[in-house]
Amino acid sequence: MNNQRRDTLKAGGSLGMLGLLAAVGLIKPEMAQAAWNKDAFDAKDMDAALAAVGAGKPAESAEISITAPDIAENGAVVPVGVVSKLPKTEYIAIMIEKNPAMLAASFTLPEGTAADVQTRVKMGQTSNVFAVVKADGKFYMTKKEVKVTLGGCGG
Amino acid sequence: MASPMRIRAAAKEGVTEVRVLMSHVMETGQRKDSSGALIPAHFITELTAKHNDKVVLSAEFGPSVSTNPYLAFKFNGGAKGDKVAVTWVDNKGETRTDEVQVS
Amino acid sequence: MRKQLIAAAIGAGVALASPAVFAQQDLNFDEYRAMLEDGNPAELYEMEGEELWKTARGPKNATLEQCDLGLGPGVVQGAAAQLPRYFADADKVQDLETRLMYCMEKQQGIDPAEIVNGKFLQGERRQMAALVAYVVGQSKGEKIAVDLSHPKMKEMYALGEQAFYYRTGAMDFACSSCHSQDGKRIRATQLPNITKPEGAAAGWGSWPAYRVSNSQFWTMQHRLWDCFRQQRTAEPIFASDVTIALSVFMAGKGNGAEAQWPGVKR
Amino acid sequence: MNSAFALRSALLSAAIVGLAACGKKEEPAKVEAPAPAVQAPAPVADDLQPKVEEMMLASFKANGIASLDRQKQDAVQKACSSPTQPDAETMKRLEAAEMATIQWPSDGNYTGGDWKEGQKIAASGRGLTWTDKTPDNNGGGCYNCHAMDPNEVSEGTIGVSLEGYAKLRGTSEEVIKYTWGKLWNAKAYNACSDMPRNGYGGILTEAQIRHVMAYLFDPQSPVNQ
Repeated sequence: MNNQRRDTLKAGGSLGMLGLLAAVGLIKPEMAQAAWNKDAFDAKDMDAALAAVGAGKPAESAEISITAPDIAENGAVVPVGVVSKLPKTEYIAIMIEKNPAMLAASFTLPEGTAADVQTRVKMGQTSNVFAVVKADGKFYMTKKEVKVTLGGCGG
Repeated sequence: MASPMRIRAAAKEGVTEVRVLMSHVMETGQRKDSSGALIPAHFITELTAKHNDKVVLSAEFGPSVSTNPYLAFKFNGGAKGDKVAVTWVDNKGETRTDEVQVS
Repeated sequence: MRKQLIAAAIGAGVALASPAVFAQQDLNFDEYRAMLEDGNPAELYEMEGEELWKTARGPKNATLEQCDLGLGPGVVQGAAAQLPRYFADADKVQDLETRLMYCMEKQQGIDPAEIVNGKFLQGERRQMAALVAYVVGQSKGEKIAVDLSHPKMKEMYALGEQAFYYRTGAMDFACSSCHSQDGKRIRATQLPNITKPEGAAAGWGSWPAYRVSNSQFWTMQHRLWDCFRQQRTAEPIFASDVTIALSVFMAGKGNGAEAQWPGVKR
Repeated sequence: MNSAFALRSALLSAAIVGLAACGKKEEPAKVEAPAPAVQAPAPVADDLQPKVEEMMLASFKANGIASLDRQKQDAVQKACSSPTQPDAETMKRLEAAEMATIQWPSDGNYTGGDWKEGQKIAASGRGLTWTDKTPDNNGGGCYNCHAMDPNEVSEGTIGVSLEGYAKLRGTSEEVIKYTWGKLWNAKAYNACSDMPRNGYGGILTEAQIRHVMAYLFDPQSPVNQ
C-alpha cells in the first residue's frame, strides 16, 4: 500500500478555517472571496459559455486532444483528459454540449505546468465534449463525442 | 466537516505528476429528494495546487464535475520530499487543504 | 429515496440514452473502465477505514488492532483473499463483514444488533463499509484462496450453490436467471457467468466496489442485498446464512484468480 | 398481490401433487477449481433440499410489500431451480397448468393500446421491490433483457431480440395470441422461461399488456421502424 497518505496534513474542514489558512499563507486571501466565473458556469449554450470565458469563436485545432472513452458505462462519471500541444497554453476549459450548464471545469496553468489535465465529469446523455484552450493569448478548441449508456435493472 | 483528500505526487525525469481524489458530494442543485424537494447545490468551486510555495494549478469547477472529484496534472520540477498542497473551496464557503511530500 | 435520486440523476436527468447506430453491437467498456482504475474513489473509503481500524471506539473504547481476520490478531495483509472461512472461536463460517461484526462486538463492545438491524450507508454499517474497504485494499491483486476443507465450509458451498439456482419471489428469478450464461447483459450492464470459475472470480473479486452511478461504496453484503431486491424476494437479513452461503460458493468457485478489490463499478 | 401469490402457489402445488421427484435436484455439473488449496466441493447431500428451503425462508424478513410469502416456491419455481430442466413430460404438465391461467382480452382487443405508453412500460424496470410503496404501477422491464427499438443502445441480451417484431413475424392471429399469452404468462410456453409471468403474477395489468402489445405490433412503433 501507498503510505503517503499518512503524511497527509489534516487541515481545514470548516468555515472558520478559511481565514486561518489565509493567515498562515496556505491560500491567498483573494481565493476566499471567490473569483469563480458564475456567468460561465451558468451559461446555457455554447456561445454564451464561450463568451463568458472570453473565448469568442475559437478556431478548431488539431494540436488539442481529448482523452475520453467512446462509450461510457455511466454518465455520472465520465473521465475526460485534455492535452494541448499549442505553445504557451495557459488555460483549458471542458464543456459538455448537452448538459444544462455546459462548462464543467476550467484550469489556469502557470508557466511550468504541463498542458495536460484529467478530471471526471457528469453527462446527462450522449454528447459532444469540447476542450477550449487559450494559448499565447488566442483561443482554440476541439471536440469528441462520448456515448452514455444505461445499465442495471432500473428498479 | 470535510474529509481528507487522497493526494499522490510522484517526481520522474524532472516532471512531477499529481493525482488528487477529493471527498465531496458535488450536488448539482437540480436533483430532488423522495419528497420532491430540491436538494440544494453544494459543490467545489475553486481549487489551487501549490508546489512548495508556488501555485502550479488553479481550477474552477462547476456542478458537472463528478462526485468525489478526481484531478490529475503535471508540472516541471519537483524533487522527492518537496511539498505539494491542494486547497479547495466550495459554494458554501467550506474549504479543505491537504499536503503530501513528493515521492 | 435512493432510487429517486438516481432517477432524477445528475442535473440533466438521465433519460433513455441517446439513440446510436450500433444497437446490435457488443458494448465495450474496457476503455472506460481502464480510465477509472487509477483514482478509484474507493480509496477515500480505504483511508477512512484505516483510521477507523486504529481508532478506539465502542463501550470498551478499544481499537480493532487485535482483531483476528483469520491470519492471526491484527494481520490485515492478505486476510480478505482467504475469506469467508470457518472460525473456531465463533464456531461459524464468517465472511469479512460478519467477522468484523464479531470483532466489533468482542473487542469494542459494539452490539451486533446495531449492525444487523441497521441500514446500509448509515451508522455502524457505514463504519463497517469503510473498514471493509481498508481490509480488502490490503488484498488487492492477491489470489482468492478460500479453504473449503472444513465440513461447515463444504456445507455452506453446497447450500450456496443451491441458493444460486433457487427461483422465488414475484418475478420467479434466481441468481442463475442473470448469471449462468456467458456474455449476457441487463441493459448495458455486463453480467458475469458465476457458474464458471472465471465468472465467479470476476464477480467475487471486484466487489466491494465504488459505484459511479450513485457515488456509493458497496460491500458484498450490500451487493447481495440489492441483487435480492431486484429479484423481488423478501429482504435478506444482514449476515444471514444465505449471504454467507452465496459468498462461499462464489469465492470457492473463483479460487485461484486475482482479486481486484475494491472495484469501481457502474 | 400477496394473496394472489399464495393462491397461485396453492393451486399449482395442487396441480402437481405427486411430482415430488421434480423437486429433487440432479447433481449439478462441477468445475474443478484451479487453486491448489481447494478441495472439490462436497457432493450435494440427500438431506440438503429441506435445509435449502429452510435457509431461503429463515435468512429473509418481510419488508413492506415484499412479504415472506415470496420465499415459498410455487410449482414452476420449484421445478426450475436447478441447472437442468425437468423431463419433457413434467415440463408439459407444468406448462398446461400455466396456460390455464392466461386471461385473454375480454373484448377481443389485443393490440389496440398506445405504443407510446407501451414504450414507457418496456423501458421501466420499476416495481414490486421492498422499496416500492404499492404493488401497482410497475414497469415491464422489457429492455432489461430484450432489444426492441433498434435505436436504443442500452438493451439487455438475456432474452431474444424483439427488434422489428411485427415486421418480421407478421400480425396473424396466431402470432398475436401467442404474444399476448407470452406476456401474460411466459411459463405457459416454457415452464422454465427466465421471463416473469407479467399478467398472472400481477406485475402488469391487462391495459398495460395491451400497451406493450401495441409497442410490438403498431406499424408506427419504433420497434417496427
